[in-house]
Amino acid sequence: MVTLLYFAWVREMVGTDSETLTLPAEATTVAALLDWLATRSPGHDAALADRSRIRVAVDQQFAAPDTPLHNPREIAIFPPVTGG
Amino acid sequence: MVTLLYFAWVREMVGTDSETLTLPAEATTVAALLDWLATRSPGHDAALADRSRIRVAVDQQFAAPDTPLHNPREIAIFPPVTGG
Amino acid sequence: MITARLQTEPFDAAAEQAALIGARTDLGAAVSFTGLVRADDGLVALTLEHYPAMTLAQLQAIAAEAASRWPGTFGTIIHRHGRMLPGEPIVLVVTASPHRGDAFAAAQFLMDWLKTKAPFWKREAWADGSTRWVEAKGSDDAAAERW
Amino acid sequence: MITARLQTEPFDAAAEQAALIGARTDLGAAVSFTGLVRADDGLVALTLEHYPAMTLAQLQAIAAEAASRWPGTFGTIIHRHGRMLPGEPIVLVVTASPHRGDAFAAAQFLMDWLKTKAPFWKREAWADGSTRWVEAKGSDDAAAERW
Repeated sequence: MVTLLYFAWVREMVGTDSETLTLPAEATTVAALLDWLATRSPGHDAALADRSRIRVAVDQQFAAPDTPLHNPREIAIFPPVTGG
Repeated sequence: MVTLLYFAWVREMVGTDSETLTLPAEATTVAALLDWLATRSPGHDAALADRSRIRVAVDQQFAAPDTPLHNPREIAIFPPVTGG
Repeated sequence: MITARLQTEPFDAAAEQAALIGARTDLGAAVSFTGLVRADDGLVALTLEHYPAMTLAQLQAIAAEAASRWPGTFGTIIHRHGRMLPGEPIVLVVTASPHRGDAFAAAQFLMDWLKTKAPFWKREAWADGSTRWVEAKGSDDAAAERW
Repeated sequence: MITARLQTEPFDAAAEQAALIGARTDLGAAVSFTGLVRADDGLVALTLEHYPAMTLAQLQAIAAEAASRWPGTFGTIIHRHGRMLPGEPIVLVVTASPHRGDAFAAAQFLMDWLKTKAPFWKREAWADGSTRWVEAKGSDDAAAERW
């Protein structure tokens, strides 16, 4: 089981701030996970439509699209950060 | 008549913070003025010995060695500045 | 040593700088940066969302990176989250160092990295009742990558 | 608008920053630089001599140059002269701007130019009773020339 967290407009478009689920076998990388997630609902699909505006942290470390997923516990999906 | 002002260790080596005098005809530039001043006393000579450590302001504007002197009223001679 | 804090309430930049310097007399330069909520035409509030499990650790990692690049430089980072009004402070970076070059560089580095590597998101609320998520700026990426 | 002052007494950096910002809410970034007397091994005091007829005008000229390079940036320069003890502040530069890049750049420019173009000279007094005029640093010339 992995906990997915959504922040900012990704959270608003997906319609929830978190969900806990079992990853399918094909979710071997961050990019593959996003491909699969986009099929889960129209909200997920819309939120993830423009991958250039999506950032991901795996177990609280920023991850690139080709980062492999090895039994992650927490994956956060969000827009580019705008603090400071 | 021109007022010469000395600051920091130039002042200490010359032995006075100011003097008022008439420039000789040959003091046509800052460099020529310094050459002439160095002949006025052993203190002047010692203070002006290393020209790379001397800075000059003519009428309160920084001046280069080749800056011509046109009836200046006030010439200040001092080491490179160390404020801030 | 560069420390980081996360809080909702405003901060006192002068008190933070005084605490950072303490009784030390080997510091010749102190730099303080304060980021403020700008009242761009009709902005009524800014809300900063963040990623609680990650934010402080990420600020501390940025602080540790600065401390390793500028040894002998001390610093404090304070980042607020929650709702803020125009004119209020959002973020504080204070650095102190024997020399001014290091104090300035460390403060700019901390701000540049924080802007692109700390998980905060700003939502603007406007006078007409609308809200808008602030878009990340390419200039911030460029600023972070120069270090 | 960037203003300059010359004084013997210490300053209150926080009050100066607050006064600079005032009621403005279009400023997103404030940078404050404080130069401090470092207590290098056995230093007991620093005395800053200056050129009264020229100093303030020169600080104002440096301020005007910064204002023309960073329009929309506000600033305050305060430089002390006279005798100061270790840990005391010597110089303050505060800038405020809509964006952080301008606030940082203007503050660094002001300090770099002030270091090489304002007629101050520092004399150190040491615990053994000796005094020494501080030597100008080539690194300061290089810093001033990069702008």
